[in-house]
Amino acid sequence: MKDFVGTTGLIFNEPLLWDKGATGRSGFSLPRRDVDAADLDDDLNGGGPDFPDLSELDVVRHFTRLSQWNFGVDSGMYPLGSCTMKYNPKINERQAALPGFAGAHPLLPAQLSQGVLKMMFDLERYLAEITGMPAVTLQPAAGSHGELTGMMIIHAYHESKGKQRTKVLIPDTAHGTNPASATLCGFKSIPVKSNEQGILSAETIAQMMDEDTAGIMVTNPNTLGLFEENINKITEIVHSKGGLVYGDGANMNAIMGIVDVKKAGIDVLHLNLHKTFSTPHGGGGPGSGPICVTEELEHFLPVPRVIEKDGKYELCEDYPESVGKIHAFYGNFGVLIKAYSYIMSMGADLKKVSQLAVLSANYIKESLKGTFHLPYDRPCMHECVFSDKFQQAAKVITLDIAKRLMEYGYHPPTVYFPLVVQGAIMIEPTETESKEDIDGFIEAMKSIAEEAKQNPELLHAAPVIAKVRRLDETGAARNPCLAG
Amino acid sequence: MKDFVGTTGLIFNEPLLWDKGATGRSGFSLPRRDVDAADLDDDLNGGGPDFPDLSELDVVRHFTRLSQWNFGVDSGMYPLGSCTMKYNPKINERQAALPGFAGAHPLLPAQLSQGVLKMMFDLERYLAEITGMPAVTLQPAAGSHGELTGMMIIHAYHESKGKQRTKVLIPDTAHGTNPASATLCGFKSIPVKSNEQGILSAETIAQMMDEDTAGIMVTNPNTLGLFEENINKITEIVHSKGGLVYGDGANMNAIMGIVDVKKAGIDVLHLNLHKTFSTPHGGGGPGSGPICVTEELEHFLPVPRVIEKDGKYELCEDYPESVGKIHAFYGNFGVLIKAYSYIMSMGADLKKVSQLAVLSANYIKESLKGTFHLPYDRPCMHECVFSDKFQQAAKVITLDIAKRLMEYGYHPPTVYFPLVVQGAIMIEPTETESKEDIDGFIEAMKSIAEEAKQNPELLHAAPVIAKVRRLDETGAARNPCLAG
Amino acid sequence: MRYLPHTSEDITTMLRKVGLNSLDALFSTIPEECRRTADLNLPEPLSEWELNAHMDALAGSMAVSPQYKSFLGSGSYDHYIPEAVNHLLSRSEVYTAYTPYQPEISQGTLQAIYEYQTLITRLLGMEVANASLYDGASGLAEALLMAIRTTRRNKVAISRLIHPLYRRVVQTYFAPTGCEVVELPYLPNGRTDLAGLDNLDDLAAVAVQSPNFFGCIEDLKNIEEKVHADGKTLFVTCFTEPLAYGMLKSPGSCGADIACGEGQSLGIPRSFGGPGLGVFATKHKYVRNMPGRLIGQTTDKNGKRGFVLTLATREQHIRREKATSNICSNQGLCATAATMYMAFVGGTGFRELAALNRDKAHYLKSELQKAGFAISFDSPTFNEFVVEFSDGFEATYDRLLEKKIVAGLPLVPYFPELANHYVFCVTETSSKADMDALVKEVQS
Amino acid sequence: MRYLPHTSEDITTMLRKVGLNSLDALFSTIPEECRRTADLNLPEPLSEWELNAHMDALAGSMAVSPQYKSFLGSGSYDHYIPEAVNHLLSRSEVYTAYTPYQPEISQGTLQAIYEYQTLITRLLGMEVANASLYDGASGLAEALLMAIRTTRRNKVAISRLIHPLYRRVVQTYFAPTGCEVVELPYLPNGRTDLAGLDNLDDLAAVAVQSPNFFGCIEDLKNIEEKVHADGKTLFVTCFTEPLAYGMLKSPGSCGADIACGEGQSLGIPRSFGGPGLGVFATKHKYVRNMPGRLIGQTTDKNGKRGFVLTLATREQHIRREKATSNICSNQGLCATAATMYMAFVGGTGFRELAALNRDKAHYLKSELQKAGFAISFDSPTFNEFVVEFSDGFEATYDRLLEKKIVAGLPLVPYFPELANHYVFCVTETSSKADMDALVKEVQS
Ligand SMILES: Cc1ncc(COP(=O)(O)O)c(C=O)c1O
Ligand SMILES: Cc1ncc(COP(=O)(O)O)c(C=O)c1O
Repeated sequence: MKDFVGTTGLIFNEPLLWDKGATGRSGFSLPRRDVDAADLDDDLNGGGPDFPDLSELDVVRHFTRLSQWNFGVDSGMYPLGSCTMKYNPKINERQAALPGFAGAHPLLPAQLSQGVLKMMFDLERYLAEITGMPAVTLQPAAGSHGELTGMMIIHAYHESKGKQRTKVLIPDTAHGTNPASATLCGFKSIPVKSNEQGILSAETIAQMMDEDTAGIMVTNPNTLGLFEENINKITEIVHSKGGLVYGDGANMNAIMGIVDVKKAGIDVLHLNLHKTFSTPHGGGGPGSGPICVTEELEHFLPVPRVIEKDGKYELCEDYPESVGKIHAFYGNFGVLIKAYSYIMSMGADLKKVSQLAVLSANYIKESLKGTFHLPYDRPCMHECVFSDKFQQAAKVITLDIAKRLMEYGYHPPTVYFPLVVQGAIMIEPTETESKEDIDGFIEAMKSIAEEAKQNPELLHAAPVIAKVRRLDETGAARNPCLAG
Repeated sequence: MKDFVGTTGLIFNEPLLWDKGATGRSGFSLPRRDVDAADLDDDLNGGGPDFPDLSELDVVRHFTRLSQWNFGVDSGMYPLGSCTMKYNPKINERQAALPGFAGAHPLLPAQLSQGVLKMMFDLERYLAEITGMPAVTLQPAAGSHGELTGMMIIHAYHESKGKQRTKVLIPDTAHGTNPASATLCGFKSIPVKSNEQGILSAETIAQMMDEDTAGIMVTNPNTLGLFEENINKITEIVHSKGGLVYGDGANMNAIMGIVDVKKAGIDVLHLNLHKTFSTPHGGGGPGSGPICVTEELEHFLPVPRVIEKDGKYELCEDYPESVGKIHAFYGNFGVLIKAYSYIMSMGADLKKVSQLAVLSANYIKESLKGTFHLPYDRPCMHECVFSDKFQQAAKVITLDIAKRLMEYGYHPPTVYFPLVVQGAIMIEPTETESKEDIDGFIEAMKSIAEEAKQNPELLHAAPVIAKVRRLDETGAARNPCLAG
Repeated sequence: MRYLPHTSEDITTMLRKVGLNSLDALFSTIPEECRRTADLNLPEPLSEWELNAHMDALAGSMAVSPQYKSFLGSGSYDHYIPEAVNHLLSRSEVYTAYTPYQPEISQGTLQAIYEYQTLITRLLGMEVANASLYDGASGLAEALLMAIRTTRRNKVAISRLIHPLYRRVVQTYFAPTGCEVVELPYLPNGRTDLAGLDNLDDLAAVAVQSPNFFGCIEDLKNIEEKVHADGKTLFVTCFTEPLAYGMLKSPGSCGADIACGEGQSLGIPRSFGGPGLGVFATKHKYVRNMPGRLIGQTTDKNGKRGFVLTLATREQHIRREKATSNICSNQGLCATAATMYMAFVGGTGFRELAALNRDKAHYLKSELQKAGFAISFDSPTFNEFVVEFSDGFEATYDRLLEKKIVAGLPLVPYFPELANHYVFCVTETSSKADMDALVKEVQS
Repeated sequence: MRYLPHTSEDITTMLRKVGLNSLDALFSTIPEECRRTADLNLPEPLSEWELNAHMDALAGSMAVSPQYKSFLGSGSYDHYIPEAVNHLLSRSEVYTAYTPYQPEISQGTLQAIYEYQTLITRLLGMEVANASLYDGASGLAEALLMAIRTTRRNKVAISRLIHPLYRRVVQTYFAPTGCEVVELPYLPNGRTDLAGLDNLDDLAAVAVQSPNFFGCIEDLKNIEEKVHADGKTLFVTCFTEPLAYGMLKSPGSCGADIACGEGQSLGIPRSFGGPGLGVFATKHKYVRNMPGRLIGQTTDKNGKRGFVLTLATREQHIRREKATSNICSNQGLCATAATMYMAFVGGTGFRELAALNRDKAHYLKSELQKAGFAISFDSPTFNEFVVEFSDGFEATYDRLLEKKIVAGLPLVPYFPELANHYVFCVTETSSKADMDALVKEVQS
């Protein structure tokens, strides 16, 4: 293996927190006590938690070492399909940390919260402009939360029409959270097969859509990275049967400034600000999943809503048909600041973002298609999906390829998803990766394909240079050890 | 090797900056242009430097990866003798970054700089209290800069007495920078041997001190980690011959709240704020080396000096006998903020700091003395010095021990210094290391001593798990490649 | 633009490889009818420096401490956060990573969250905790839905003294399910009135909050007996102020089946209500019905300890139509922050900090009482309590706002029957001087 | 205390190992006569939160932008610093490490400083640069001492248009050496008057600053010829504003033997004058006489590229009595910051930024001229220039301070002959609006 990005170096073992420390040690600066102690009835007193006592350095070293076991966007290319792992601008972290934002109490009187209300108001307007959808709520705390909220709105819509419906159509190319969100609203999700081109054909929908079906949840671009070309026909059909169309817009990074979601006939759309709008993923959140809806559905949006009255902003609860609240306060405000800062920094260049994200994905698709099996050889959007078909002969599977890629210094793509492609390898480079880094990744993938033929053990053994080798996930699930 | 702290994990290769990037790319947000271009005569125009063009992510990744090749105090125990690698409190970084400090221009009128002037004024008072010396300057930018300033003052003192002197006594247990600083002031440094106890005997000084000797530079505690017990006799002798005593106080971490430097007869003392007072070393600075002097020498201190006049602070130049300025402005102010914050956080507990630093060093000395040769088996101060004598039989030298220690996850001690001990291993744990971490280090040292017997190749080969193996330093010096 | 590395040469070469001659050509598969016609109508891009000025202005308009002395709590608490927490969170390996799908290169996140789960079980006296939910409110809703799944019953009873905004979120989550939510009234002493329970059977769960919205500490042990009388009903306790468990008996020790709530107090800034931390813990036997993600300990090929996402079978990836939870991204970084916070504060510190909160709140409570104001409810409290003022206090309240003092939260919007009642919160950040100033002001 | 991990048990066990029964006993070797009698008389330790409040108050009292519009430069410049620089510097592996004595685990620092040395040589057109000195002033002093070492002569001539504070530092460094410093006057056009050189022989060095203290760009090429007429004298150029070399001919291209100065402009905050960055570069042939540390490229056992501290023979460790430099700690982190800054800005950006500085300064210069004020010196300038006002301008100056405008630096303390002369500096941080406001104010 010639000199690729991945290599090894000195890192550190570190015990679990409670295997460190000594009672009486402290890592916290306890504020000076300026009042007397008030006693508490014994029958209420529990004596406090069994936490370890550590010094400040103990804790700093603990988490510094842990961090070195992680791979982040700043460590290297992170082409995790469907996750849009683009660069997280440092300056946006600064904005979110401003005392005026970080210290703001959510129940302050509106006249003392104008800055944050204006920011939210404007962000809603910008997201409306970007999607083409007129009304927006920022309350959902993540994409799936947006899906849930969206499905609640669809549920409320049918309720308001006097007749609830029981089913929702969900394509096999939709994201995994979609059915779960539908289920939470009491809908039965009906799987829909995509056609041989990897997209939905209007005919299928025409056959399946009926008066008892609340609507359809379409991920577009879908999880194969393909644009649903028949989207307008499909939405017409669904509407003609009195249904509504839910759009999963987590892949918006492919189509900003290009597609008008409203014109495509979508009724409810969620966005993942922690993907398209560059806010960090934090190792699993917090995210933010605003939803955008048509005029017809606006009055169902969660409350409170930010409104403007002659230059002053307020939170308005007065929407009797609203589905209600889905977050104690207003969603992940801190994440909104970062997305807002990103939009303010990019402006209309967001179109450029999508163009370059799609260019990079197609460049990878074309560069690797001979080497890896490309189930759907069509122009892709933000990502492209390969499979391990060519490698199976050598008993090399997607998992092996993913693990070996780590040793080359790249984060693996999303694997085994979407389910329609077996052994799927889903690659999303994003627009923030330079051509050199993308070329390095392509070279690595080719070299791995070569190794799969020459020297499959290398792949089966991988990774050998990470902090740990492959882990026993079955064992973990069979007898779960969830706390120490 | 049982499960020690050191292990290996995935890190990344990274080219040199100029081997990355592509012309026209940008990682900087150029401010909006709101004025016309003014042209420049061609004969002045040089066309600008040949720097690479990189995106923000390119640069962020570059330095993130480089950082992972480093060992810092937050990575693990860093017992580098004479360097006092204690924990650098995070909160002090916050203080130095406050816009009011970071943005302050040094030539602002005093009435607009009261905050920083007050801070400097108080810091001088606190350092005076801690050392026992009445007058302080904060201007020297590092310890050696303090030495230089101190020797300038001693030079100026003799000048003022009408007869310059040519020599300075420098013990073999003084720090390496001491003679160099003396040389810069035109003094010839005369080496003084320490006695079999590792300290200076008054007799030796009595013999060597004469009317042509400007004084002596004593590092106390000295570089063997021993307190110069005869210091008072020595200073008397030097004074009796009209000489002055320079004290290298970089090892102050051993004696805060315990020794009154003035009472020991020291005339000029420098402190290393980036050691004793917890400011970070930054991979080689910036530091800060204030000097503290007696009343007799106060009027020689560098200008400007911070003075107080009925509650207002100003910078005063009016000291005709001052040696002058040794820094364009007032020294490394940003470092002063952190040292000040540390003192404000510790108060009189600084004595505790010294007690625990000394306790830890003695604990290590007692724990390892059977295992490694201890040239001076006496109570030590902040550090203890061993040698590789016991290991030489197995052809294992100090360097091998140091390199092997890396693989155990510890930064090596200072090696081959002081020169009085050949193959010196100089260990300074500092007070911020917990007993568990110190015990881990002791265990590692013992295990290495065992390996030296059983399996010396391990040590000769070390380190094998760092980013690079041992480097060719001779080649580097023979034909220097200092720029790419 | 500094976030877009592609030079025009790069673009040309890449387009050539793709066999196209323009960026627009990349979108050939997108039908005309759903394309935008106009360019994006967004503000001119700001430079980094213009953005800073713009955001400074927005943030500068907010009312925050130290300029403002605020006695607001009610679900969002002002606690000191060690600078070291921010320092550690700012390490990009921590905050720029995704959900740890690839465990070999995500052990940092995984061990941290495993430590989070563990410390939470210790704090709440429960057996297992998940990796976090969105916030305290959705966490409570999920808890009640989980009770419905486990018990196969379709009615729950919740105390009116649960944070009113949480109750509204529960309503929203329940609306489409057809399940019923009954509310339990409160007693004059500021605790939940359980009398109603007797004529409510087949309950999937009974939920109370402690300390409750009035700041009063519920008698969990006693409630537990009533709830568990019927062997099936689950006892759900929730909280908005986890610091209380630095001194109070834990939900687990009081027999809670599910303990959930908001973890913002654990080292997370208020930032206008989010991101917070949905804390969620239960008993082993319910783990496969629990929503949200879980980290489990396991070993690698060489027998070395390691951690992985586990029990994903409950999730969306496999058997997607059967998923019991739709949670994908959660509040990972907030959970990590909470872990760091609990580690810095430590067991000893956590007890002392809790005591300090209670003692300071108690001081203000008694000072206000001495000053002649009525403490509405006499049950024991932690760091919040309710005061009743005389009519027309609104004017005083507004005058205090002018003086940059926020005199608690008016209860009337949430409890119409409680005109002139205000919830006060005192944490370690309020000094005696601040409190004395408040007492003086409310009297003048 | 959170920085002191020792519990009382720890202390007891460790003392036992040492064979002592008290902490005081550890200091038995310290004689009575030099011991402190009283405890340290220092303020009560502040908690983290008290410290923050205390420092906020001190920092809050300072006059900084954006509240203040300052046109002060003169050795300390207001340039935008990308947030990403702060982010990267805050990584503890970078800022908590010591001087890289152990190269195998210090390659990050070593490569960064090697990159610094390289970018500096490219910026200044020199062959080699060191790893940094304390600041521009001590750097100049070291340059002149180096010239004295190399030429074995003992007299240097320096321009009066070198920053006056730098000249004073040179005086201080020279005082004990017995070597002589001659100052060269300036011409009416704001450049150095070299006439004096003719009757000065055996000079070790001639030093000028460009752009000089008046902001004027010296004609280095022309000076170089005069200086090098005598084959031995070294030509030393210094600077306070390295950004100028984003457009100006580099010292190297003008034949400088040593180029040195202050690097603060390269991504380092002003911080009341320090820490800054002593930039120092020279020719290969002088490298062994160069003060300060050097990083060199080499290879490891396996032939892999790596970096080490090199040419330490010039230093204190070996042959300590012969050391040519006493520099140990330098300004490493500032050099690293400068490397990051130069990398972010890039070649293209650096040129554009330099142009923007010059253009803005030129705008203010001509606006003031239009407004009828005299531009004292007519040589070309970069981002600083001198304006002469009429008598009594002090009053206006103070009035402007009231309005939070700092109208440049009065020259008279440094050049008594230049009453009513002020140096103005304009960087990319001053907007046209700020400048127009200034022009309006100085007239009213
Ligand atoms: C297409 C798609 N939809 C929805 C989601 C769910 O978003 P979140 O993880 O924020 O709940 C994701 C993220 O995995 C996604 O990729
Ligand atoms: C005893 C002693 N004196 C002086 C110095 C020089 O200090 P600096 O590196 O700050 O110049 C050091 C640091 O190495 C030292 O240990």
